[in-house]
Amino acid sequence: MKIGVFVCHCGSNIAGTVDVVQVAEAAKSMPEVAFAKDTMYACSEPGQQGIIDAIKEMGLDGAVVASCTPRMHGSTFMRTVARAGLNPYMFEMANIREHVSWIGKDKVANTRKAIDLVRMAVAKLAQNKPLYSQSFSINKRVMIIGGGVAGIQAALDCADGGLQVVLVEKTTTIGGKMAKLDKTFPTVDCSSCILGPRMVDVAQHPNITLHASAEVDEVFGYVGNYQVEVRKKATYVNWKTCTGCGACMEKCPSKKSKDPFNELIGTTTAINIPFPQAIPKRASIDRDSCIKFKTGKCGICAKVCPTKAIDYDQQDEMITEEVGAIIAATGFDLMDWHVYGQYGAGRYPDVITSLQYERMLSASGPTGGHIKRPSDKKEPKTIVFIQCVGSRDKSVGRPYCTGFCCMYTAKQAILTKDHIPDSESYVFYMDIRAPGKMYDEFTRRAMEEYGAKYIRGRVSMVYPQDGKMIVRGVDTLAGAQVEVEADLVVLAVGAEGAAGSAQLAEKLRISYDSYGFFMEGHPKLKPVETNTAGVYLAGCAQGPKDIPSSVAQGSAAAAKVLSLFSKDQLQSDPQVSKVDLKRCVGCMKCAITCPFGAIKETEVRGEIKAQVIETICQGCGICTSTCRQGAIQLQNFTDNQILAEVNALLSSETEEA
Amino acid sequence: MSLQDELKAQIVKRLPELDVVIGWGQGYDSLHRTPLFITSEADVDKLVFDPLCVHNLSTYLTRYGSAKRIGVVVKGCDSRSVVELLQEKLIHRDKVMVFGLPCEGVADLGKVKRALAAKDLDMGRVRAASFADGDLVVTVSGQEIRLPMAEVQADKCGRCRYHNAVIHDEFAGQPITEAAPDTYADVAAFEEQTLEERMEFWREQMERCVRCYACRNACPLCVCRDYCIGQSREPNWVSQRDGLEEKFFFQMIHATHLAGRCTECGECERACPVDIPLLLLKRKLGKEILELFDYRAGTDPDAKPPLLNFKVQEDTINERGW
Amino acid sequence: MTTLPNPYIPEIATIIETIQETPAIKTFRVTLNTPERMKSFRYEPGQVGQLSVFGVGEATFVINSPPTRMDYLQFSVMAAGEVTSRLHSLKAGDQIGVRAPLGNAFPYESMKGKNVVFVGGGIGMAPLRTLLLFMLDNRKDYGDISLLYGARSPEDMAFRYDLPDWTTRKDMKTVLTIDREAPGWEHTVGLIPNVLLDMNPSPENTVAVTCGPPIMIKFTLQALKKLGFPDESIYTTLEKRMKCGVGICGRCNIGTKYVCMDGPVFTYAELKKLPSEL
Amino acid sequence: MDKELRIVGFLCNWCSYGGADTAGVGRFVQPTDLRIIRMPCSGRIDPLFVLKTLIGGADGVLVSGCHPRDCHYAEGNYYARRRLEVLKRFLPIIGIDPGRFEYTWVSASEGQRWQHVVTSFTNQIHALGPVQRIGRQSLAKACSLGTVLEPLA
Amino acid sequence: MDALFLADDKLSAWLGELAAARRVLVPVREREAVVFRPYAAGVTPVLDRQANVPPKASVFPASEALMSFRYTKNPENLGQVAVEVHETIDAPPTVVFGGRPCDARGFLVFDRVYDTPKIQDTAYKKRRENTLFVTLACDDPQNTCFCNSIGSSPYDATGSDVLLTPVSGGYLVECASERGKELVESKLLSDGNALREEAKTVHASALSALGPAWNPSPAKAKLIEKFEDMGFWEDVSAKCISCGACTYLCPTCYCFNVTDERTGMKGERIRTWDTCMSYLFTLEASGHNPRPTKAHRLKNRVGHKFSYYPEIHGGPIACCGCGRCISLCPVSVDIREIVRLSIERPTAKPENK
Repeated sequence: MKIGVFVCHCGSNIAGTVDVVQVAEAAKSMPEVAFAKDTMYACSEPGQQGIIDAIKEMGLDGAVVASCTPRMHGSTFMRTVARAGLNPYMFEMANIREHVSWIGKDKVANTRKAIDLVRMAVAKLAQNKPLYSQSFSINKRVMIIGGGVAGIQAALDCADGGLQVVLVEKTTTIGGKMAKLDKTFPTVDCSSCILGPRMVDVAQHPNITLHASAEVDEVFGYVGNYQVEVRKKATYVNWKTCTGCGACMEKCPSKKSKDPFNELIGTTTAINIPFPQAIPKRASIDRDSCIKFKTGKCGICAKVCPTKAIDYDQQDEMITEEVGAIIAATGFDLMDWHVYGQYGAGRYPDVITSLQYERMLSASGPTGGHIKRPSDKKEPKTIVFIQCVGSRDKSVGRPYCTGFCCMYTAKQAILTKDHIPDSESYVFYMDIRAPGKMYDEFTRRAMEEYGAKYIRGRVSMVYPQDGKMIVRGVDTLAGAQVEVEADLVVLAVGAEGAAGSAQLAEKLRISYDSYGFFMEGHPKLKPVETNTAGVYLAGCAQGPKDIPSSVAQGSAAAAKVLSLFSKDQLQSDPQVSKVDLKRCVGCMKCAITCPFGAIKETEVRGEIKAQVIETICQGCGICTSTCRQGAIQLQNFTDNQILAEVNALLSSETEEA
Repeated sequence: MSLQDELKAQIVKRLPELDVVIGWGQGYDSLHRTPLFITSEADVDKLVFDPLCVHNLSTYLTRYGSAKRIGVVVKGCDSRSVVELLQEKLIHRDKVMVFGLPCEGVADLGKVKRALAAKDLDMGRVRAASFADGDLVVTVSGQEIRLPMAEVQADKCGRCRYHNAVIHDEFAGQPITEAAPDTYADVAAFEEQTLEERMEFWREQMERCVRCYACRNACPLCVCRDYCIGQSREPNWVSQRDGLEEKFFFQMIHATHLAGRCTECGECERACPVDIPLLLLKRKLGKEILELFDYRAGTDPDAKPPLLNFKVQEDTINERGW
Repeated sequence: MTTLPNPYIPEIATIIETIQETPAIKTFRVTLNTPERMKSFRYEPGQVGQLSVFGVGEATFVINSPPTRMDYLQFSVMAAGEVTSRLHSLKAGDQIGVRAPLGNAFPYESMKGKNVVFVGGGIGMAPLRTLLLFMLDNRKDYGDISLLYGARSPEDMAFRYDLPDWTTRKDMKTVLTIDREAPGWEHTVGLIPNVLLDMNPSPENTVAVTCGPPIMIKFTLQALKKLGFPDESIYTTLEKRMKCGVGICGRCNIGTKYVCMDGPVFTYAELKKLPSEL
Repeated sequence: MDKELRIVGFLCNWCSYGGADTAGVGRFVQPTDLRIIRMPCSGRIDPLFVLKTLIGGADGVLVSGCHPRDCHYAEGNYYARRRLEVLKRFLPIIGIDPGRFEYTWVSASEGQRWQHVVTSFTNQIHALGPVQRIGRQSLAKACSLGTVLEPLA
Repeated sequence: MDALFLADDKLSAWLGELAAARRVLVPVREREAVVFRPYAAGVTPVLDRQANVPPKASVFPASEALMSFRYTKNPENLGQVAVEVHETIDAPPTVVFGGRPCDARGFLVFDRVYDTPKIQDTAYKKRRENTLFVTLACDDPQNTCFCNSIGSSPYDATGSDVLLTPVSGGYLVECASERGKELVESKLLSDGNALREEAKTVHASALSALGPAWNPSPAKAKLIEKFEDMGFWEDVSAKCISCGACTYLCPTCYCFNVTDERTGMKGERIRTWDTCMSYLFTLEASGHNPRPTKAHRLKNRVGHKFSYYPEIHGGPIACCGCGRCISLCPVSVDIREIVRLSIERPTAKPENK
């Protein structure tokens, strides 16, 4: 093998503290090195041309560039080497800038270190093999999991971009949390007025297939070629024939059913359509409250249904959707605020969550848009809002800021004044976080125009007394204890990843944090990507965010999918693991540790062997270090390549001696 | 009915379902037993079980094609290897029939050799051996020597928690109820030496290694065997030279590859023709794995082994932040 | 007491030319670095040599250029293991080690005056090439010469530079075959044993020399038997993993026969007597 | 500092290698003993690499990966953590000071932390001095040739 | 030639004399193993039992450089690399002291292969020439010993240069070769002719302790006959665990492996002991293996020793009867039994070849 070594001065960045000429000279005596030279700027056009010329003239088989970090210019030089006609993987880099010249002033020691790093790179390169990508075709359908505003946005953008979209929604209607909101900050426009048409667009879009009341059961495959098993949960209503007329709801004798859409502050019928604008507008039966299911008698809905859509024997149905990419937009849930025993932990009916309050404010809500406190249905006059319930509170394991509570609390204070002009609102807050367009102005308006009394401090306890809720807290600005006699207490409860998000993350083979939020590919540069190719994130599933941000992410994820699908074929990264079938004993421990499900069992002449699905393999090499026979080797980081580096380093000492 | 007869009856009963039953038979002299491969009822008569049945026969289980139905006779310690192999799916439960035994302890022929050498006698010349009243009685060079079992018992038996086969389809004899605690006192005693002394110890031990790989091949869990990275060029972890570094590094391969899997049956050490105390390396790993993960290999076929598993927050690993 | 040279020390040779015969086969033409040794180097067709890539190891290959053409020694290498793949990366000017000649040879003396049928498949053509070229260079010593050379596809056919001569010479008959039809292929299509039966060579005063992949050998031997060739008149060469090449290290024996010393050339009659451990 | 010692670092590409880069970009001066080998993930690090390196004569080995939960490959560092912890505890039995091997987590943003890690580890190795090698015959060995080695107590 | 006498108390002095000019390898005890180590003052040789590891390495080291090589670049054109090789032979003058007759006779098996009119293994030959054997006759053989059955005896001096026989108060010292003479030229040795009779008694009692000899020579034909009888080989190899203890500890097993080791621009070609019991021994690069199972491999080991070797070399069996392959086998595979069975058991004819 003939290796060329190119030692970069990087102006004085390297040459200032490393004797690059000596490094190049030392490289000349290294095994396999047929050419070695220092160069002013290896990455510059003349620098790269010099590498190309040397490869061609000297008939080199590979190149080592000793310069900056491969994280900076690794791919640059791989392209250079490829331009010279070599396989791009016949290249190694010695990082003598970030790891040498910039961190030490002793030129002698630096030079010695640079020589070692070059020796190691040369030894590794001598073990390199050309690697080739595989092309594979992609299925240009996208699945979006979660029909909240982020998922809706992503679905519409993808569908408008010409993609076939499969939208999977856990509940019986899309709309998500936004559908429950009355108004939205900072414009105080009607939530359903802006969301409703988008929901209708989803229903009507020819490119969108909507599976409501459905959940992802299993995910197989890899980028471009996923197979997703979707469980369509039984609704006991045949949605093909149901017209959403509502006749069943009118006649249903079980009127005290839990109403999750209304956050349990109202009740609904056992057979119901969650809200009038629901998409799809189809009825479903809540088994737990349905008399037919509980006693076997009733069946009124079946009798009244004009289209005979009721089917008490309906079973869950499994369907398989084949898609090329997945956007997870599963949103959030409120954290379980009952850990706050000092706020009543659910014992007092007049301590409610902000989302419950939101339903109360809504004209389509259970109170018809009238604020009535749950205990006695009276209109409250003094309302206390407590912020940061489950946000920025290490004591309950919620150190992060949910971020949008300050804004909706201000909105609710404003709306309260609109609804009940003679009311007084108190807001206990820690800090006002309003860093958005028109946001801070909005909170100011709540205080200044609407007279909401903001008290900076935490509430220590809430307890009932004489029909009032006593809210005891501290005003840290005044440095005094405060007590407010409230008629209603509204808790701004923090968000966490939606229930089941951890299980979904595992199915998607993406990581998630302990709050159930999915991990993005990079906190700054890959905010909607994940480390699993072909899986993207949008909305609160990735972390708490407000509506505009969720919508932006929905669009961003859609753009990522559209760009992924702009090609007909994908190229796989060839730095994947490869099985030496002769050495493999089929113990499949590699598959146990593979975080991506990229290794499957296969039978070769009657023996079990491991097989790497190259398009799924991400190149981490956990399998390689798990395999005791050394049968599965991560290409470009094989045992022999790493051992070559180790040996080159350790033997350099003995050679010098 | 004696335990041995009960076992024989069980094998006779089950033999028609099986291709072979692996037990112990008489070896080349009165002190040695040897693996016995029973394929017919006539073979069953050759079966022996006594404290000289030292071999862990489960090492043969992975050497048959998956189509064969194998019976294997196991002591408590041996049975843990079977469990481990099942757990790792290297054998299939429906292809293996386990004849479990209770075991009060086996003899360590190294100790017998030493005890006889102390009397200027050579174990290689023993003409007769039997057990009586807890003694191993041997006739050698015309003398009859009584060796109390307590003195010549294998070390592993003195700290045995699993006298009875932990997995079995048939069990002969009465289960033994007591179980000894294992405090890893041997490891602790060794580690009272300085680091220099410890390395010097291994230097002296490894000097006589001949790289015969008996340790590896006797090991029921060393399933790579023909494709051991100790002998390959791709990957090329270690050269074929007989230097101390090479020989010792092979033991590092052996030990680390058994981490979290080794049941400390001691076959590596017993098989070594030059008496290198290899079990010590595995005991050290076993001790640390027990402390870290409260895990004993080969006790639960459904357990997920600690090194193929993790917790997001480890209870026992003190994150090294510095 | 005589002292013989150290049998393990290779002579250093320089690659003067490489030829990529097929995607998997590369040919090396080498000369020994000591000119006098190159001059005095003697071997017989069928003998093998061990090539060394120092630091990687040694592997055995037949010398497939004939002793009548001593400009260089030619070896053709099929990439399979560590040494062969490393050899493939070598270029003209690189130096390697050569231990040769080793093993026995084709009995070219006793073949004199006879007709010779060569049946080669794939890389198995290499040992045949030596004997064929040797015979062509001593053409008058031998009777009719015919060659059947087959490969899976046109791309897998080695020694393509020889083919124009072999297919046009008047003093030999050459049939080239590939397993399946391929565009642009103007020669025969069919499996070697079948084509051989079609060629129908007479066993009369004829020896057959065959080499190739095991499955081809098996059916070619059957075909030759069908054609009436006696076991003693069929020659083939065996391949085994070798290390020392001089009958010591103990891995290439089949019972009492050491392929490195007693082979690689065997008659079918000898082969039949060997225990089945190929 | 006295004569350089042989210290080898195995760093995951995504976090710690980047962290070392960040330290370089920030010009955070570090001792020069360390030689870094880039790995895709700490989960790629077979404990045998560490043993090979130490037995082969390195005076110290440092492994660094992404912080738990931050692994680029989701789980690599979790496996690494268990394997490397077991390895660290194993070292004393073969006569190698466990302080010669450390594993830690440094993210790509933690340049300063990387500087601290390298400096502390280098100091730690210098305090321990050159590693003893099994392959090197000790003087004691030559003198004691033939003495009977007593079995383990 | 006269017999000499070495008193027990003069043993170490004599070893000291011998060690002055040569490397003297003596059996010493390490834990429960006896191995050969260079003699130095204060070392107590273990002479009352057979060593676990025979002194094979004295002439045939477990690993040695067959040669060294070095690459050099043309400074004018770094891509032009020349290589040179150098013979490397390490053959220090050596005395193997206290081995048994079987240990010394092992090399006779080597000689017929390593030093022939056609091929000479240079390093082996050199070391063979430089190594002398002061052998100790066995007075009480072990259960696994069978030298009497392969045409030898506990006091066979063939292959040895000096034979010691334990007698009361010391050893009878007899020169067994021309080369042995220089070793017995010591003032520490006195006239021992009077003890010849006692030595003969020792020899006779040792021989009788071995029990009746059996004749392995029919195995030569029988093993060939059983080549295709894989049922037989599967049966006798069932307990084999395919390790190399039998072959590595065998004084007559001479197979080896050759591998290259390179560091930087130089390296060595290493010859190491190899074992035909390993799957890797005959594994070809293509993945094909002519001896794929342990049955095939055990067949080769037994066949080589008791059939092929005697066939090629005109009679002698490649076994010295030391019994180490039995006593040190982790599972007590007994080669005596296999050879006997090969003779006694009828050969199953394969249905079709």
